[in-house]
Amino acid sequence: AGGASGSPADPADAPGTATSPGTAAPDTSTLDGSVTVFAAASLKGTFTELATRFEAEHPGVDVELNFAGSSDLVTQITEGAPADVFASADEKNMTTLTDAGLIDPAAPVDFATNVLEIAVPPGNPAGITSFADLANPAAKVVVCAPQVPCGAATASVEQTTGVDIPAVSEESSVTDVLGKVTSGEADAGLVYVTDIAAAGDAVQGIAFPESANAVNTYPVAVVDHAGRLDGATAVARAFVDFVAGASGRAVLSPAGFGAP
Amino acid sequence: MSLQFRARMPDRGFDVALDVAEGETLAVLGPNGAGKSTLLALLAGLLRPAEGRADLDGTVLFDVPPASRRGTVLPPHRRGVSLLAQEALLFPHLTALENVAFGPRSRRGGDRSADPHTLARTWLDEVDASGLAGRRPHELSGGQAQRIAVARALASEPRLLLLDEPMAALDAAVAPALRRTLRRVLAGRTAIIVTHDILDAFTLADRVVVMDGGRIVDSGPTRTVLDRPTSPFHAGLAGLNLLVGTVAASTPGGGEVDVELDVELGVELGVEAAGTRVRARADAPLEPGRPAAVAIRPSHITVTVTPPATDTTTTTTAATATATEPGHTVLEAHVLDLEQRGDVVRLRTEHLAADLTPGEAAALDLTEGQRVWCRFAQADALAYPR
Amino acid sequence: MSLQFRARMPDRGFDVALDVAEGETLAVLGPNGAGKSTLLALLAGLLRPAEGRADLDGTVLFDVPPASRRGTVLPPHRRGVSLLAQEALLFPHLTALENVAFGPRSRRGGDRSADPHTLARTWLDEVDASGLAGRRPHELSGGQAQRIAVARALASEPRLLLLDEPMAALDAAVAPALRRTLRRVLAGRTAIIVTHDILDAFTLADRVVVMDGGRIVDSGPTRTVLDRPTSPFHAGLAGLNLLVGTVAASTPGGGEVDVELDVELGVELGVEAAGTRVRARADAPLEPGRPAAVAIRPSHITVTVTPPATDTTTTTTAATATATEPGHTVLEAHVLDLEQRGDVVRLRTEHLAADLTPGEAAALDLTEGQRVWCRFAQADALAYPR
Amino acid sequence: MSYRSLPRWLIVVAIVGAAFVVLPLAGMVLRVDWANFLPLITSESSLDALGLSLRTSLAATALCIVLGVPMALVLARTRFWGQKVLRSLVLLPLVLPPVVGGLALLSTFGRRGLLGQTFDAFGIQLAFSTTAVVLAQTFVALPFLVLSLEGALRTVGTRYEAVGATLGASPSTVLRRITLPLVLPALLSGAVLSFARALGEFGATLTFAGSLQGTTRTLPLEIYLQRETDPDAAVALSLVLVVVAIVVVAVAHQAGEASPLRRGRRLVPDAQDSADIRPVERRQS
Amino acid sequence: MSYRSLPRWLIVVAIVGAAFVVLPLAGMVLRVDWANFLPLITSESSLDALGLSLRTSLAATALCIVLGVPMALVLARTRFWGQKVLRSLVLLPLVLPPVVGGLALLSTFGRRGLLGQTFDAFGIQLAFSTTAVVLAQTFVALPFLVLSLEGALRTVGTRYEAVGATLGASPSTVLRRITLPLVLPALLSGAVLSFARALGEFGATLTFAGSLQGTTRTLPLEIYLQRETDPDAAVALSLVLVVVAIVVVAVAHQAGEASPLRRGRRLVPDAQDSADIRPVERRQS
Ligand SMILES: Nc1ncnc2c1ncn2[C@@H]1O[C@H](COP(=O)(O)OP(=O)(O)OP(=O)(O)O)[C@@H](O)[C@H]1O
Ligand SMILES: Nc1ncnc2c1ncn2[C@@H]1O[C@H](COP(=O)(O)OP(=O)(O)OP(=O)(O)O)[C@@H](O)[C@H]1O
Ligand SMILES: [Mg+2]
Ligand SMILES: [Mg+2]
Repeated sequence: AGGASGSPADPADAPGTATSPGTAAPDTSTLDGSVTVFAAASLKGTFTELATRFEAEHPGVDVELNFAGSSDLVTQITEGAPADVFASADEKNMTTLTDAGLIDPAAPVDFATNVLEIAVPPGNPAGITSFADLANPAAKVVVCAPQVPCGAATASVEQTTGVDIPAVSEESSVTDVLGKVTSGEADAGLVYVTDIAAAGDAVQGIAFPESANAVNTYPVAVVDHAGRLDGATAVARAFVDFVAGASGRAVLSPAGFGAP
Repeated sequence: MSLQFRARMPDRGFDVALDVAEGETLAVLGPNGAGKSTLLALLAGLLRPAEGRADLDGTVLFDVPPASRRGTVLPPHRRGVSLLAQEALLFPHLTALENVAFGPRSRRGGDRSADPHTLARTWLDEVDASGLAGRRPHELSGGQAQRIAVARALASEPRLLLLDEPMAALDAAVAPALRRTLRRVLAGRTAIIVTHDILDAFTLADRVVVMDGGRIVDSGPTRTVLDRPTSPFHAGLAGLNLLVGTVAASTPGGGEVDVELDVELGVELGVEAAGTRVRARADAPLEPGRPAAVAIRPSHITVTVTPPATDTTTTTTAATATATEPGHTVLEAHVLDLEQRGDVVRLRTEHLAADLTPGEAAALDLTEGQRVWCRFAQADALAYPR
Repeated sequence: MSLQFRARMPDRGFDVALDVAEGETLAVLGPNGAGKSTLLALLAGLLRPAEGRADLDGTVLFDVPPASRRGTVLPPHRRGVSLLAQEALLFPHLTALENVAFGPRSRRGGDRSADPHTLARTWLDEVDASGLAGRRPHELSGGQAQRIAVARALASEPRLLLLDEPMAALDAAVAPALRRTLRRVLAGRTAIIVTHDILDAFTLADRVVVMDGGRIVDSGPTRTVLDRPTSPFHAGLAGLNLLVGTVAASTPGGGEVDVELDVELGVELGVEAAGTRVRARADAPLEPGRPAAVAIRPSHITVTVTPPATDTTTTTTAATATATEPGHTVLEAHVLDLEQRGDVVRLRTEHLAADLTPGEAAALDLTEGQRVWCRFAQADALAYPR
Repeated sequence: MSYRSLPRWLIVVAIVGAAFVVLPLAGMVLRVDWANFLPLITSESSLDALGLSLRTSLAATALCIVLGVPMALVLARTRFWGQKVLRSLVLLPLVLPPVVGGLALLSTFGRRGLLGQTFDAFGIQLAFSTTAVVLAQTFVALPFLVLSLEGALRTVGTRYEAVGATLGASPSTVLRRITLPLVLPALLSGAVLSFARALGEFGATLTFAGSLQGTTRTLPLEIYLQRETDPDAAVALSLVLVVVAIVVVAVAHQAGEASPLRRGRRLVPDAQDSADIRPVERRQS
Repeated sequence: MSYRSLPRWLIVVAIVGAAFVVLPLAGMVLRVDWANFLPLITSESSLDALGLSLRTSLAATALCIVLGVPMALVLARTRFWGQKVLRSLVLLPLVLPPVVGGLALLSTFGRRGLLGQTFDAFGIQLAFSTTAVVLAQTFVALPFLVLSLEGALRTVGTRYEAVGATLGASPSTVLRRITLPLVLPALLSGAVLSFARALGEFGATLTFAGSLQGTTRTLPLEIYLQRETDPDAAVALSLVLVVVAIVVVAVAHQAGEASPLRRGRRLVPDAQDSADIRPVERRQS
């Protein structure tokens, strides 16, 4: 019964998954149905991996993933998007949903942290070595706009260090900052450690100690949905626990995420 | 009475009442802007009258009371009235056959017994266009297209067929063939044909209506209206010179007549023809003192730039219409202008129009306002009562 | 010699060599597709010849050697050649005055002494259109627009003026005024006028060239080519019936001639006119045995459906051309078709074409193939050598 | 007779302009890592996205036709008060930033929107479903269809329709058998442009429909997401979209040129008519 | 003579279609918090963004005209190998997802792009400059201008140009005094559409030019950013954009209707010509 309610947006595959209760599964094999996870765009790599692992552990479960900027996701959930789990890239967007009554204020669990790192194109043409170097007006530095989480983090580091970055652009997402650096347009950009890890050879990361002043925390929570059946909620809870637990750590750490 | 029509459209100055009998073909003549196309559009249902009523074989086409926004106006497709315009307007995406089959195929419910394509073939045959069945409109000449359009209009089996200058857009060389076709298919059919072409009226119509300024100014059997015109407008339509006056003398039993002209002609040029006599032929006896008209073909008038000096009688000054040669009349006149029409040149004077060959016209080397002498044989002038 | 032209365009079958003298106006006649517009386009620079050379007052317009992609071809704006087409093509965004001033304003460098607008006003005056200076093209009638176009073409002071059927798109009623204007402005100007209108050729041109199939088939002074046609094509252009044959007998010093026809006419209908004699008028003596032509105006031919029975002589069967009345010739013939032309009806037979009034045509009630008798006065038939 | 002479400098500028458009596309092609191209574009998520894009774009095109044809007809064939304003409004999605379009759609069809509550009451939830993708695409693509078609309808005029009516065809028959066949090329080219625009739709879809693999994540969204991890892969995927779009635009232009009305009237001389012409005759102007 | 009869059901569908476009806009208007509307749209960042948007869109429109007019002329007036392909390519930005457009621009004009290095050598740096915004907007807006103008040029034909040449006007003079005035309405309406499209440009700007208040953050980017913190404020700002776009589209349509060639040929009867007509005369067909 829970399966049918899991994803009204894509009901076709739900009945199919309900028919096969796990044969050789451990005690959690009672779980079946599907769960729709709304996750911040920066979690794309890790959550895709986590979903695969979760599905492997629970053969009756189907995980649907929806990635976008955290605030996009908030808008979508407020407008009635069928989210079961929301993983935000910051606490602010999570608060928006708890304030809106869509998530139990006690529910959010922090499952990862992230810190800023300087991203430079391969070869580091502007010779950036420290956070203070970003103040050099000759270097083209791109940051996030203060309205978005990474921008807020940048601003707080700037404030605590007193370094004023003459940014050539204040992007509205980390992706756009990273895009400017990987394409070589910018000499440096402030992004998350995890973004640099995901970008591979396209950029070089330069860690700086001041980043500790603005640790970004990733909360995850089950979305309350009026009329949603307990079966779905159970799967959602299991997924949240999975992410926040040891399995989550095993995937998140290699990607650069810190422990909460 | 098949069609009874009466409608007003004050914004176009249109006010016409008109009846057409079952099987009768009516020709509508008149100058540009006379309201001829308006009449057809009202009948076809493409225009809504401000006021009026029309009834076709018992079906009310429209019935609009004065100053009312209500009233019945039957939509075009329920009228059984087909309209054939100057341009063939064949549907470009259909073959000739499919064009003709359009009407039968579109007919709502009713008689579906006959296969539209079979019917279409019959009509194509009827207009001598069976060989064109598979052609697309862009592969047809103007005359061919118009013939298909005739077949298409007829295939919809209209109770009333409207033709708006069907030959006006055709080359002179192909018009005769279409006229023959129309003559055949219009026989015994209720139809209204608008035309500028007097030959159409003569060959196709039983009755003629002349419109001007949105009103009917004359009507009657074709012959009466056009063969012996009594007004300059009709004379113009019939392509004749018209002189009007009073019978002065007449040979008993017809034959020769002298008519004293009673109109002042060419006043602007200081030439006066009133009071002048012309001698003409008459088919029937004309009583002296009665009004008469004299018609002369422009091509029967000979023009010279010098007075016919070889004649024994001299011409009088000013308005002169004297028999200079035995059986000939000469009128002095002044050139208004010259105009090429087909392969003749029409010379217009204040009295008479004459048709010359281009060579003659060039030989005369005429200039505007020049004095000329127009001569015609009394055998070529026909007098009749008016 | 002002213009020397020779060009070939094999893809259009065009191959023409042509000279026009300083101040001469040349008329180009010919059927559709003869290459008349091609000739003008080559001269104006809108087409590139495959081969040829043209020289205007010492300027080489083009010089393209055979089978070469090189060669000089002067662009249109450097040629000093103005082209006036059927449609006026006035620039719709400019007033009449600005249209006329366009040429003077666009002239490169050189003579800027005269103010373009002053010049334009002069030319508008010249074509009697000063009152239209401020109008936009859409506020002008066809005739007015064409008159402005003439002024515009002349204001650019072309060394050669080309006119491509300048009156073809005009209503018959307004053509004469433009013809008068053209006659005035073309006097003494080097110009080429393409026309279907024989009157244009007569009134405007000094010399005529007849084209057919991309080649010049005849040329000469206007009168020689058109006044006394010796080929059916020229007769057609001049609007005359043409009978050709051999002089059989002639009165001394001109006057009357008998011509024995030597062409077989109307073979398809089984009527043969060859060997038949017609009697005609001659202006000059014609030597018996020499080839001659007889021209008769279609409007001089009277048509009857019964043999002229009142005559004392009976008509022979088949090809019959006998003097039935004193001074009249009757030819038996068969109706090919009828056609309305302006306000006359042209009846065509296998021998002769006759012009009737619509009333006469309707009265005769002719059908295709019907036997008729064509009569003409010998005074109306002109014989001359060919 | 033809005159085709352009100033030289103009051709140079035109080449610069063409380069401005063509070079970026060439630049993209050069950046593609061809070795990984095939695996990338045949990965499950890419194929899912491409399939979804094609399906939703087709559905959106169909919806554009269903809604757009009547709209174009009403705009071209009737006169009513406020027609000009309505036409401006209909064209608005053409110039609206897509994100704003998505917000507008949410404010109507979203759960808290004008109609959303009504729909909700009936248990219909549009937002974040494949239907939402189709709606978003239809919203941005509709003006292309209406624009092309209205122009063509005005050009064709009402004369053929009037003839059809006098031959006994009802308005619906006239529409089906005359009007639509006459404007078919414009309808096709409008539909193809709509399809192309729907295929490229991104902002409104993201805002209004979300980005759920297989359900709402169309190819442009996949490309956007791909940029997060692998910008070069994004470029490669873009190339797929570009190729589809080029094909589609080329087809649209082809269809536009085949219009029966553009062909003009060729007068094929015919024995039956021209046999009438005799030597004495000449053309009458 | 006119025939204008549409089936009833069709009008109903048209109304549904119109509602589909108009309701979302109405929904937006209803969501606006009018109390805060004025302070919001007059905030420094909003005014900066609006000002920048207007300035860059105007510049982009100018660039579109400079590049687009020659391109349209070459496409309409010449024939060359590959013309059809080129036309498809020129229209491509019309259907390209804007982000892809931005990527394409980066790959050409970016620092490491095809031409970027050359530019760099001359000390020209496009990235993060207002110029980059203008380039991005021009890229997406150019097809609108080329499309409108090419169609108009083909419709006008070359006959007036040929007349101008035979009157002694050089190709440049013909272009300036005949061709351009004749297609002026189409040029205007194309320019206005381009302007509107440039005004709404978002994706390519974001990807290619960045987002810095007063330099590269145009109104659509501001709206996008505003959404992060206050979606309702974003809707209010969108409304400003919508109003500008409506005005602009209405103007474009007005300009298109005023075309001198669409007006057709009215024949004003004139005394000078009609005085020739005498009673014996009648019209010759
Ligand atoms: N669409 C229209 N709207 C308003 N008035 C019109 C319209 N069409 C024609 N008229 C006017 O109606 C009158 C009659 O025009 P109509 O077209 O019926 O004349 P017509 O006799 O057919 O002339 P023609 O011989 O030129 O075809 C004219 O005064 C004309 O100006
Ligand atoms: N644009 C063209 N391309 C190729 N051939 C053409 C073109 N225009 C005309 N022709 C051909 O060139 C020949 C001459 O045509 P042209 O237009 O010069 O004739 P014309 O004498 O002016 O005829 P008309 O009296 O109809 O104007 C014809 O065979 C025609 O088919
Ligand atoms: Mg009319
Ligand atoms: Mg020609």
